[in-house]
Amino acid sequence: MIKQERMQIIKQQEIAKHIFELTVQGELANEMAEPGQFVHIRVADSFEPLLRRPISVASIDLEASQFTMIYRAEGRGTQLLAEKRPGDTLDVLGPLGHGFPVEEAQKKAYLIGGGIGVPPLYELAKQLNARGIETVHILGFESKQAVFYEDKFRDLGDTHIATVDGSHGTQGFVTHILNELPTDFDTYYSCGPTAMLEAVQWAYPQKKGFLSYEQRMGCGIGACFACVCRTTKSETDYIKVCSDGPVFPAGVVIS
Amino acid sequence: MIKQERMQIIKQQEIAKHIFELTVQGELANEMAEPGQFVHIRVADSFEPLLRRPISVASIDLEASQFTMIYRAEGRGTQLLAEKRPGDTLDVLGPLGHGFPVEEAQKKAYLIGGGIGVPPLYELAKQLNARGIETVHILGFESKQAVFYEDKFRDLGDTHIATVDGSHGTQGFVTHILNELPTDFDTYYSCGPTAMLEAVQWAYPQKKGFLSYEQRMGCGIGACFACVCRTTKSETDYIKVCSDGPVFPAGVVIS
Amino acid sequence: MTDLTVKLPGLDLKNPIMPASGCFGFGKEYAQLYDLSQLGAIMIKATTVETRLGNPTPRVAETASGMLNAIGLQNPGLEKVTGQELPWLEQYDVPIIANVAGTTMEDYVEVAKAISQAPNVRALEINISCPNVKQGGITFGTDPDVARELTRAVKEVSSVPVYIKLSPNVTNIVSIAKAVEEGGADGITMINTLLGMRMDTKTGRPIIANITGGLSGPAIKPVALRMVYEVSQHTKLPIIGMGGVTNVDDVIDFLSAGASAVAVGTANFVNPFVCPEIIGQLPERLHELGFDSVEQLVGRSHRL
Amino acid sequence: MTDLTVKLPGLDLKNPIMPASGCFGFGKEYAQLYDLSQLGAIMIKATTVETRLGNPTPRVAETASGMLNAIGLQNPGLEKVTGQELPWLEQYDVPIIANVAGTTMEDYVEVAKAISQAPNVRALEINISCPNVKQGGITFGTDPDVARELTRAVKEVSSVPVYIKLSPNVTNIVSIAKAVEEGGADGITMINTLLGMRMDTKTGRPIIANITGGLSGPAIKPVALRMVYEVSQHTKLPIIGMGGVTNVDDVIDFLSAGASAVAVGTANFVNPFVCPEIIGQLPERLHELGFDSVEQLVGRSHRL
Ligand SMILES: Cc1cc2nc3c(=O)[nH]c(=O)nc-3n(C[C@H](O)[C@H](O)[C@H](O)COP(=O)(O)OP(=O)(O)OC[C@H]3O[C@@H](n4cnc5c(N)ncnc54)[C@H](O)[C@@H]3O)c2cc1C
Ligand SMILES: Cc1cc2nc3c(=O)[nH]c(=O)nc-3n(C[C@H](O)[C@H](O)[C@H](O)COP(=O)(O)OP(=O)(O)OC[C@H]3O[C@@H](n4cnc5c(N)ncnc54)[C@H](O)[C@@H]3O)c2cc1C
Ligand SMILES: Cc1cc2nc3c(=O)[nH]c(=O)nc-3n(C[C@H](O)[C@H](O)[C@H](O)COP(=O)(O)O)c2cc1C
Ligand SMILES: Cc1cc2nc3c(=O)[nH]c(=O)nc-3n(C[C@H](O)[C@H](O)[C@H](O)COP(=O)(O)O)c2cc1C
Ligand code: FES
Ligand code: FES
Repeated sequence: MIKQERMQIIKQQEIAKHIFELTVQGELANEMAEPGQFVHIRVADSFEPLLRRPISVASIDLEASQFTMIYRAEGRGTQLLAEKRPGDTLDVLGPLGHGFPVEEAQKKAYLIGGGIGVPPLYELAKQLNARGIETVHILGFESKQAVFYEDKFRDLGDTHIATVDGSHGTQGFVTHILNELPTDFDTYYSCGPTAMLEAVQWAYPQKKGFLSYEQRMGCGIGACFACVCRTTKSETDYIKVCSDGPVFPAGVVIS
Repeated sequence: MIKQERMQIIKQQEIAKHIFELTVQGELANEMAEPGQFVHIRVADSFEPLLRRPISVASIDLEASQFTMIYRAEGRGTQLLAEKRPGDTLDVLGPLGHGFPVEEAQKKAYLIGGGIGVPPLYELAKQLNARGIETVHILGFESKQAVFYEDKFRDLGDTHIATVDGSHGTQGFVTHILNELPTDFDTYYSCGPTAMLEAVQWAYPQKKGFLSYEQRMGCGIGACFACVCRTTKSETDYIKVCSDGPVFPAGVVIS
Repeated sequence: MTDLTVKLPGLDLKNPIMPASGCFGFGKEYAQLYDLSQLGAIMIKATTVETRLGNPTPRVAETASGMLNAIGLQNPGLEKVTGQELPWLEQYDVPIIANVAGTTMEDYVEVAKAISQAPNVRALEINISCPNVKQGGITFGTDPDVARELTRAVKEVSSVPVYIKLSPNVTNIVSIAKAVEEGGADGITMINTLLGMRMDTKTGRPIIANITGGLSGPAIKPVALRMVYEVSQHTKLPIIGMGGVTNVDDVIDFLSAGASAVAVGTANFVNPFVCPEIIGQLPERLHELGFDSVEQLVGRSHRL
Repeated sequence: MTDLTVKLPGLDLKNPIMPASGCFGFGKEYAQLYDLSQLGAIMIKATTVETRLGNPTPRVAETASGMLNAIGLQNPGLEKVTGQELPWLEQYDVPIIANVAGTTMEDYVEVAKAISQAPNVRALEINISCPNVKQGGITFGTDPDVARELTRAVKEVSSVPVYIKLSPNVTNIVSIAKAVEEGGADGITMINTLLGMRMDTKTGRPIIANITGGLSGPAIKPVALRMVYEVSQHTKLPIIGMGGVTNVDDVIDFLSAGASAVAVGTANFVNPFVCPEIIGQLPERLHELGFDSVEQLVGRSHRL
């Protein structure tokens, strides 16, 4: 069920350049189910900034009623978020949307992420591993300074890193790594910039894939029609990223 | 000279109901001269609230480059101000305006204050005492819970308290106390609600008096013509509370 | 007991609070969060004759204390709205105000005629003020003669009272209000959004794909309040006021300015529980201010 | 080297930044804080024939990301402005744009004629858009024919180029802009404030003694930007843009939308050093965005 709650901030730290890891606690965490869902955060009690910010859930700890997000402090809203400290409260609405279907993977899955699209793949990798699925992680970042969670992903499976400037791992994009890897997986999951999602879909037209999309949002719950994408399923309808997605099967979204 | 500075907050505490005492440090403090001047404070980096808030200087500590303000957390801006903690910085513009002329008192002065008009009288009392002037303090508050600085004023001279509900001191307004007191002073200084300033002027038409006024402000430095009052000095002109005042000799302001 | 009820043409409201059109879809999403029967009414998303896809994305952009939107009247079309959305809403004990939009006068008439027959639709809100479509919309709301004509035409076919939604993007809002009064309108809703724009500073490109969008949220409250104050002085029509309402004090201000009821738009995105929260706070706030009923407060500013 | 200079009719600007009229008095107060010669220009407070006392107080009220003002054109009158204020400003190496206001067309003509002869006045800004006076002001700015006439009359007597300051409180700002272009204007300044209102929630009374006031500050930036974008597409006149500018990126946005220079109003009250700060940051920001000069940026959004 969707809740709105003033959650307690448990931990906030910068884990890479401008990248923050934020853990919050509260009843809302108990509602979390699928990896790839997101929450809608009000970063200030002020009307400026006015709108909530959508941030994915990076890992869930049901026992402690906590979950963790990872975000880049870039614009005004995320910068204000980065100023919060343990003990402060945070106005969170969630969990929202439909996440990655873990039950779709058979044996081996590729998890392909770019930049701030990487975080939701971590909870996904945990849940897939818990179901006995082998996961391979192909993660792209701007540069070495922007890399995060490399070791955590390694603990869960094979992990390949690409950086645009070549300062760490393979130089280039995740697609450069994908070209070198076998195609012995049954399912892929991906989250990152739209251009990356497109490239990944092109690379594996025969595979079952699930992709997480981004759009600017108003309500975050499906009521305002801000976050729509055209879809291959209908000429006369849109799908909404916030409530129909953000995760869609490959081939559904026209971007 | 007027400065704009991000001052360091040294101390912030609630000293009476909704009444806060706030001490800040920085070079701007060294520019302070007259009691009764004020500073213009930006309470948030956000545009909401947008405008600065005028607050009087309650005491100055030149040696430590500090000054103290006392304010009531009432509206949105002052409530945000009350959330600030030692170590935070505060955007202060000041010192602004013309304060109480201490050199005008001869031997004995009455200092008459109401509510949040009381604070500037404290620095005034200190400076008058330093010049060997005897000061008598007549201070009005809503109720016992709202009383502050009573002991500090007592240390500097005779102090009389009135509360509207009679829960402390004389029941009623400062004027009830004034009626009982001798008129053996040469100068009076007053700050508080406009109705109180009017009553005080009526009570002592023969005495030299100085009154501190309030108006809603824009710029705080005399450029926007927001804070004007009609004056007995001219039919074709206004005086500005922010830059010509906030302190004016008795009889000058038409309120 | 504080009396929150409000009686308006066609509308017997439990309380004066309702979500504004376009900010609440057709109710389904918010129904996951609270019982819609608590609401005074619901203004549903604009309905047009045909299914509308609306504008390309991005459709929203944030501004200081506000937001721009250019949804472009996306909606499933008259048939689905009367066949699916409205029947679904019948499970709630709440009057529906149907927002009607179109490109031609005939469009408006067709939608108004059909949708006003739905059992839970108690009033129409004629959207002559949508700034985000190339044709129709705002053009009907900026010329008094056109507005009068359209009101007449819609009024003729509608089986429920007709409220006209005014655009703030005009020189003289009173003249438009008077024109729709002459045209036979039963009430006015106001204001729709102010036309605005935001750039991506890095590229210089407008952020909204439609280039301009409608400005809503707290930023526009002063403009909305001023217009409600003016219009309520110069027409006898009841007004449902809106524009930047986020809390119970904003509601008090709109009622004081002359609105009989108040709609909440953008604030639903910031706090999805804002409508029931305000409804819950109203009795105490009215009491504090010395009023026993909402109706006592209406137009208070004019009587001072 | 980044070139900040801007050439406009009558104005050879060091840089495109200037304080907006009414937010900077006649410069004396801000001269205590920094050297006014740094500024691109100064738009002085509106001047009328006679001394004006303006409106009663309160004259300002805060709103979400904005403020209302109803100063009511308080000013010392033509004689004192030309006799005292302008000569005082001569000590600074900065062009003055004199803001001209009045109640009748004759008033405007009289002030324009006299004030345009002051040696440091390089251009006039004709305020046909002040919302805070009962007569004159905005009435001249909402009717294209009246605006055209007034422009002609002022243009005839003025010995410096004439800029007309447009009101945003109109249905069609382009038609007003075109009218003043036909009337012979040399440029446009825009926008003045949006008409708004705020209540004291406790009492229901309007806070501003004048009841309504002009809304300015960040809240109105989206409206201002949209209007500059529209007008710059439909007239050839250079535009000095304003409305909610608080930082260097806001300046970039206005230039992109089609303004040739930018005025800063309300932001001076929030940060009295805002103008020199923006001027200091402009070269680096232009460089980051890949521009060598301010002029390259003007109208960038139209060329994408
Ligand atoms: C479903 C979903 C999940 C996301 N998960 C994450 C995450 O886990 N970590 C992370 O760092 N980022 C994530 N993002 C992107 C994140 O929402 C934006 O970076 C953030 O909203 C930018 O806000 P800002 O205040 O920094 O920028 P500003 O430029 O101040 O934002 C202005 C407005 O634009 C919107 N906006 C700007 N960029 C984006 C964007 N890329 N996507 C959607 N809206 C945007 C903002 O929400 C706001 O309304 C996610 C986005 C979506 C849609
Ligand atoms: C010269 C001067 C000195 C002052 N000194 C003190 C002091 O030492 N301690 C103290 O507690 N208060 C003082 N005040 C009053 C104080 O400025 C207001 O209480 C404060 O601005 C209210 O802000 P808010 O955010 O709480 O209220 P809000 O209602 O949010 O304020 C909204 C707007 O109205 C203005 N405003 C509201 N009330 C007043 C007021 N009484 N006077 C001027 N502007 C107002 C605010 O500045 C703001 O622009 C002084 C006022 C002036 C003019
Ligand atoms: C995302 C969005 C969509 C809207 N869609 C409609 C609409 O379909 N029909 C309509 O009449 N008004 C529409 N509006 C305008 C609102 O109903 C309301 O008039 C306006 O937003 C001002 O109120 P607010 O400031 O509370 O949002 C829309 C507003 C927003 C923000
Ligand atoms: C207090 C105040 C006084 C103003 N006085 C004038 C004036 O005398 N003449 C004028 O043309 N505009 C006047 N304006 C309007 C500004 O010049 C400017 O057009 C408007 O405030 C929008 O810019 P901003 O949002 O940067 O303030 C005034 C604005 C304010 C806030
Ligand atoms: S954000 Fe409102 S529908 Fe998706
Ligand atoms: S506040 Fe601007 S002149 Fe006093």
